Amino acid sequence: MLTLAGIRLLSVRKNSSETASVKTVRLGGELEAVPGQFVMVWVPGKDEFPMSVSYPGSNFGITYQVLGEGTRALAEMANGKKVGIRGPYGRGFSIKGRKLLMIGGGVGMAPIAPLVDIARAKRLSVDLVIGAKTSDDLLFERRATRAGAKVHISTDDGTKGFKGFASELATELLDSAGPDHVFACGPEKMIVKIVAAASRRKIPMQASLERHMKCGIGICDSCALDGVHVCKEGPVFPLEELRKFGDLGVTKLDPAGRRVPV
Amino acid sequence: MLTLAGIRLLSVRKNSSETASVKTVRLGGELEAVPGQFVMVWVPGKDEFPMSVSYPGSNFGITYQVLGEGTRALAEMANGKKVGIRGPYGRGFSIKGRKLLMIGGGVGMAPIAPLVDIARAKRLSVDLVIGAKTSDDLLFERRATRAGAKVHISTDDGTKGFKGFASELATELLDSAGPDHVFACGPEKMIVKIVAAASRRKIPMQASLERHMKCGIGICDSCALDGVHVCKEGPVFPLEELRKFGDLGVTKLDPAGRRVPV
Amino acid sequence: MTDISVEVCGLRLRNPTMLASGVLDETARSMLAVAKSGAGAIVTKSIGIEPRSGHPNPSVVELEDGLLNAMGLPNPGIDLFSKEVKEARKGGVPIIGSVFGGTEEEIAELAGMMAEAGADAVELNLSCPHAKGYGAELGSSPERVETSCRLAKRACGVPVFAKLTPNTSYIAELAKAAERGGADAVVAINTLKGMAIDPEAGMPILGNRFGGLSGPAIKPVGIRCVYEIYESVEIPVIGVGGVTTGRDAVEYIMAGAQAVQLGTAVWIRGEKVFREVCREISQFMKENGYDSVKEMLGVAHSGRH
Amino acid sequence: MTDISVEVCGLRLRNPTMLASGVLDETARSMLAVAKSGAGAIVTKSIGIEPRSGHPNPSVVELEDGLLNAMGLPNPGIDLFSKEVKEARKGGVPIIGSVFGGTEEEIAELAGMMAEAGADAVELNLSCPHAKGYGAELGSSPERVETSCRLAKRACGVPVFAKLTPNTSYIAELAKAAERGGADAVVAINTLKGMAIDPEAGMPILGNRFGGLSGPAIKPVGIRCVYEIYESVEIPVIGVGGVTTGRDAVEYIMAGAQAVQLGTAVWIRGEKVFREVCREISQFMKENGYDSVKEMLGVAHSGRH
Ligand SMILES: Cc1cc2nc3c(=O)[nH]c(=O)nc-3n(C[C@H](O)[C@H](O)[C@H](O)COP(=O)(O)OP(=O)(O)OC[C@H]3O[C@@H](n4cnc5c(N)ncnc54)[C@H](O)[C@@H]3O)c2cc1C
Ligand SMILES: Cc1cc2nc3c(=O)[nH]c(=O)nc-3n(C[C@H](O)[C@H](O)[C@H](O)COP(=O)(O)OP(=O)(O)OC[C@H]3O[C@@H](n4cnc5c(N)ncnc54)[C@H](O)[C@@H]3O)c2cc1C
Ligand SMILES: Cc1cc2nc3c(=O)[nH]c(=O)nc-3n(C[C@H](O)[C@H](O)[C@H](O)COP(=O)(O)O)c2cc1C
Ligand SMILES: Cc1cc2nc3c(=O)[nH]c(=O)nc-3n(C[C@H](O)[C@H](O)[C@H](O)COP(=O)(O)O)c2cc1C
Ligand code: FES
Ligand code: FES
Repeated sequence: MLTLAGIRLLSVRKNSSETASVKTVRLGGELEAVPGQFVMVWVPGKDEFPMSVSYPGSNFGITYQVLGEGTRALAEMANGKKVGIRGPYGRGFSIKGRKLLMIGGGVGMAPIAPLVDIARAKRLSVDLVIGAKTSDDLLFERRATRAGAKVHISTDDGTKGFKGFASELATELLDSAGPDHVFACGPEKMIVKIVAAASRRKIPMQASLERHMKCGIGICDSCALDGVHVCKEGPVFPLEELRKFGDLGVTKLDPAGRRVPV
Repeated sequence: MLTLAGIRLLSVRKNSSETASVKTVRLGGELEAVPGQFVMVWVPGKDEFPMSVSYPGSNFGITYQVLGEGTRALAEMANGKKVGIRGPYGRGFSIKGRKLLMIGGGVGMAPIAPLVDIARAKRLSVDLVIGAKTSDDLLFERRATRAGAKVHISTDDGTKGFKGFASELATELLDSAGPDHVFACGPEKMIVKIVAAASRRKIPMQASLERHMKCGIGICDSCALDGVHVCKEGPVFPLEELRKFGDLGVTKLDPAGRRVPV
Repeated sequence: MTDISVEVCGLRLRNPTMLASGVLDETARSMLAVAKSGAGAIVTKSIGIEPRSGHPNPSVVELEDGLLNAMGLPNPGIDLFSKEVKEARKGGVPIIGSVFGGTEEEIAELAGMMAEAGADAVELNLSCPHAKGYGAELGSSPERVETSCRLAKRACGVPVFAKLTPNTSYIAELAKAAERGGADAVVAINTLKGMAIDPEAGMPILGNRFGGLSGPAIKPVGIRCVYEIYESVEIPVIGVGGVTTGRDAVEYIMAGAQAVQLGTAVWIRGEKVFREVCREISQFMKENGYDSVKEMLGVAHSGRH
Repeated sequence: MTDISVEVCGLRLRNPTMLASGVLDETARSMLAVAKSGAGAIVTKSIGIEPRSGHPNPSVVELEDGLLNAMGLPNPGIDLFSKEVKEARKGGVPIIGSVFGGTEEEIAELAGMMAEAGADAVELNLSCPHAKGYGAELGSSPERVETSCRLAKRACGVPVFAKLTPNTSYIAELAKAAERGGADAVVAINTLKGMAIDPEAGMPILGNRFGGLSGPAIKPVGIRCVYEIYESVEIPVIGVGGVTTGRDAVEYIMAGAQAVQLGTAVWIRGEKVFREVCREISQFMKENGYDSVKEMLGVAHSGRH
């Protein structure tokens, strides 16, 4: 039957701040998703945009940086207001290995946090790098610590933990912690560096990528990366595929389909 | 997905004569149907009309009187030719009782024959009246005998068995054979008489009715009988319902929806 | 249960669901059965001057999400049908008599006769996509739609509804023409002109080759048409096309429909669909804080234009 | 495997399936991937003079049997896109450059530039139902369709296809206009204008409110259009609208289409749909004794008129 198979309107249960610019909204509804999978979030009358699922399952949630019109409108939604959700879409992280290194840069922690939860529930060893510009921006430190991950903090300005980029701290841990699988999400420049480091060491990895998404279902070509569609074949890709992308860290498409630098 | 959910083209396997004016066509295909249910038979480019299933299951078949353009075209179809089938539709006979009396008048034997088969497979006692104008027109006598029914023949002209209408022989058997359930298909006048006879004796019965059918799926109103749709709620009705029909044996609708005498 | 009664052109309906024209409405007894199963009003099969047997079978193709039909406007003619209208009225719900004709004058004459037979309103079928000479040709011309409505209004004293075709570039222009002609309401949409071919047979399935597509498949088109018409005319709109659930009905009402008609849904869910859709509408209203159907009317327009 | 190659307007296609315009065809790399997955030809996203971001999101609504989209013709503009066309040609299958514009002259100019960029043919999108000023207004006027084709033919030396809208009363008139204008083929159909409203939100879902309905839901309309056009013009017809299986493709071919395009099917079955549909076509041909696609062309017309 032709019904709105795609979209579900759910009520805001709790819309609370994680940091000065990042909020988490919990929605009254169940949505099973593999960490790394995303949903298209419709703020009725405003915009619709992709967001990783940061809390899968019942009372599921997303964690979002307040950036432009869409996320600002979402940030202002009081309890009971309705948000449209379609998804989950795409390929999420697939847990492999026994000694895991995970890296979440900025709001890139959104899909990494539930990944930590699941890996720890499976009693796997998790070294986690949480990266941010400054200590106030660190996301999900408590959640990950409680889950039993070895948390390593990195801030660009050194206000907490390692001073420098998360990719640098991650590279150190590739050697010192001896992980057998690496999982990363964050700024593309960070991912490019971790891909290089993991490649050199021949340690398998997976990373979640971002591209401008319109349809979210693999038909509009707006999220194309070297002929691959991040919304469908991704957003999580394994190292072999990450290494082949000529455009990774170099160019992406803007909403008109023009190539712009990443 | 919008596919032709309804229609299936099947090949003619065998299209052979039962009597001078009645043929059976077996179609290469499986169609499970309760005796009394019907299919809409499409002779491509010619017509589509309702026919009871006389052979349910694999290599299923229908038994038809060659009457007008549609059935004539069907009669001429050689092996390998394609016939469109949709269905089965409607409510068929539901076997009840242990000592059954069945009556098939003319091509009304089409749905009665498989009913005999099933009842006998269940080892129920079956008295069967096969009625026809003349002995050459008798249908499925051998099939029913083989199945183990007690076959009673009735011909209008007395060329075989009881001389007179099948309804008269049936009425006699209502008393002499002592059935606890009656099943009938045939000309409406015959059914009306059997309904009356069974009612007087308070013996439960079911009968299959005919009305002009266009859609076969309960939307076009062409088969309406007292606001009930023979294609959907019927064609088989139990005694309680048969007795209530004011139009039974009186009027029916022609293809334009005009009331005409039965 | 929440109050879901509505008033359309002075007709009081216990709920906003109507039986669409052409479905189980050729005989009074069938219409009485549908009234009993909960419809708020009944639109009759489209009736012409003369009896008509319709197109040769096959006249219906079942699709997974709709139907394709080419009944070809079978009907016993207005003289015989008048009796059915009279009897159908005993069901206690408004009977809306649908008529079709080849010319504006014929349509008007039929409208008059339908009103005389006792119809509470008349629906002009200006939109059958598959009966040659009827519907499509006349119904896609704004001038002829206007004239049909004007003459029909003159010929009868009951509300006149103009049922429009979606097989056009600008359905809103047809709606405006109907309004100019004095129609009391517009009904949108009739079926989309379509065809199905059976690959094995190598030919169109319908006896008439062409038919009309109905059911869930066409709902987005119907919603769009009602939405466009609502922004173009002042007279009420009645929505039809793929209404199968209470949510579908609400979608139409929010697009601007004062009531909805159900046709193919009777095939999909059976006659009980009227009662069920009404229950689903009430349920939706309760959950979303609406106290009357009117409160939902056209809400999808506000704040956007 | 049975030979399923076809020739359309001098273009040799290894099979009769093409990627429809607007689906995975904004970048050369994506088009190369689709060529690799088996499409017989590729139609590019519709390209305009200037870069365009398209309509605000949501731009797609998933329905159970189709999609409603209002992408709004996003594209990088012909200058930037020329490079993509050049690269896409390396896939070894014909690249058909789709263009849209607000005026006949603009369309012709774009056709010329598209041919210059290396497109093997040009498809004029005269039919986008939801981008204001583009498509619908121009595409539903036979005169403007004719002029667009005439000017485009003058501006380029490759075959010109006119893609027509089904949102009209008489698509065959548009096809005849295209033929008069010198188009080498017509493509039918683009999406049906539609809308979806979310009842809880009480508003249209698409950022642009209106969108285009595609997928299985519209197949009967597409088949009917191709069938009507085939009886009205001599030039080839290319069928599009809901083709999802080999049987769907055969249905279109029997209605009169020399080739078919697939859009929404890529969503339903993934990019592998091209290879699968081709296999299904071969299978059908084998079972039903057809040796070439041409033998099936238009068979649904014979013996009927
Ligand atoms: C798979 C995926 C998962 C994501 N997960 C998260 C997450 O968990 N948390 C989070 O904060 N952000 C996430 N993002 C990024 C998020 O989609 C954008 O930050 C958001 O769309 C900004 O919208 P806006 O309307 O507030 O800003 P705008 O003012 O519209 O845009 C601000 C910037 O956000 C980006 N952006 C805008 N729209 C889109 C879009 N449709 N697709 C991709 N990027 C866009 C662009 O870079 C743009 O310059 C994810 C993106 C992708 C592709
Ligand atoms: C539920 C049902 C089951 C039937 N089962 C059988 C069966 O098993 N064997 C059999 O021989 N006949 C059966 N019939 C009757 C059969 O449908 C008609 O005999 C057949 O349609 C005649 O078609 P025609 O084109 O040859 O004749 P036509 O020349 O078209 O008509 C001859 C007569 O057949 C009847 N008829 C024609 N079309 C229809 C129609 N669409 N629906 C109902 N009656 C029609 C009319 O009384 C008509 O006057 C059944 C009818 C119904 C309603
Ligand atoms: C079998 C059938 C017969 C129809 N006959 C008529 C008719 O006689 N007059 C008319 O105006 N519409 C007729 N229609 C169209 C319906 O009234 C309705 O406009 C259309 O089917 C869309 O609604 P739906 O999707 O709820 O069926 C018919 C539709 C069907 C399916
Ligand atoms: C997401 C999307 C984008 C489209 N963009 C275009 C376009 O740019 N130009 C065009 O001519 N048609 C466009 N179309 C229409 C398709 O090319 C095609 O005509 C229509 O979708 C019907 O085919 P389908 O049912 O196979 O999808 C688009 C369709 C979809 C679903
Ligand atoms: S967002 Fe449309 S293809 Fe990925
Ligand atoms: S045949 Fe159409 S309702 Fe029974």
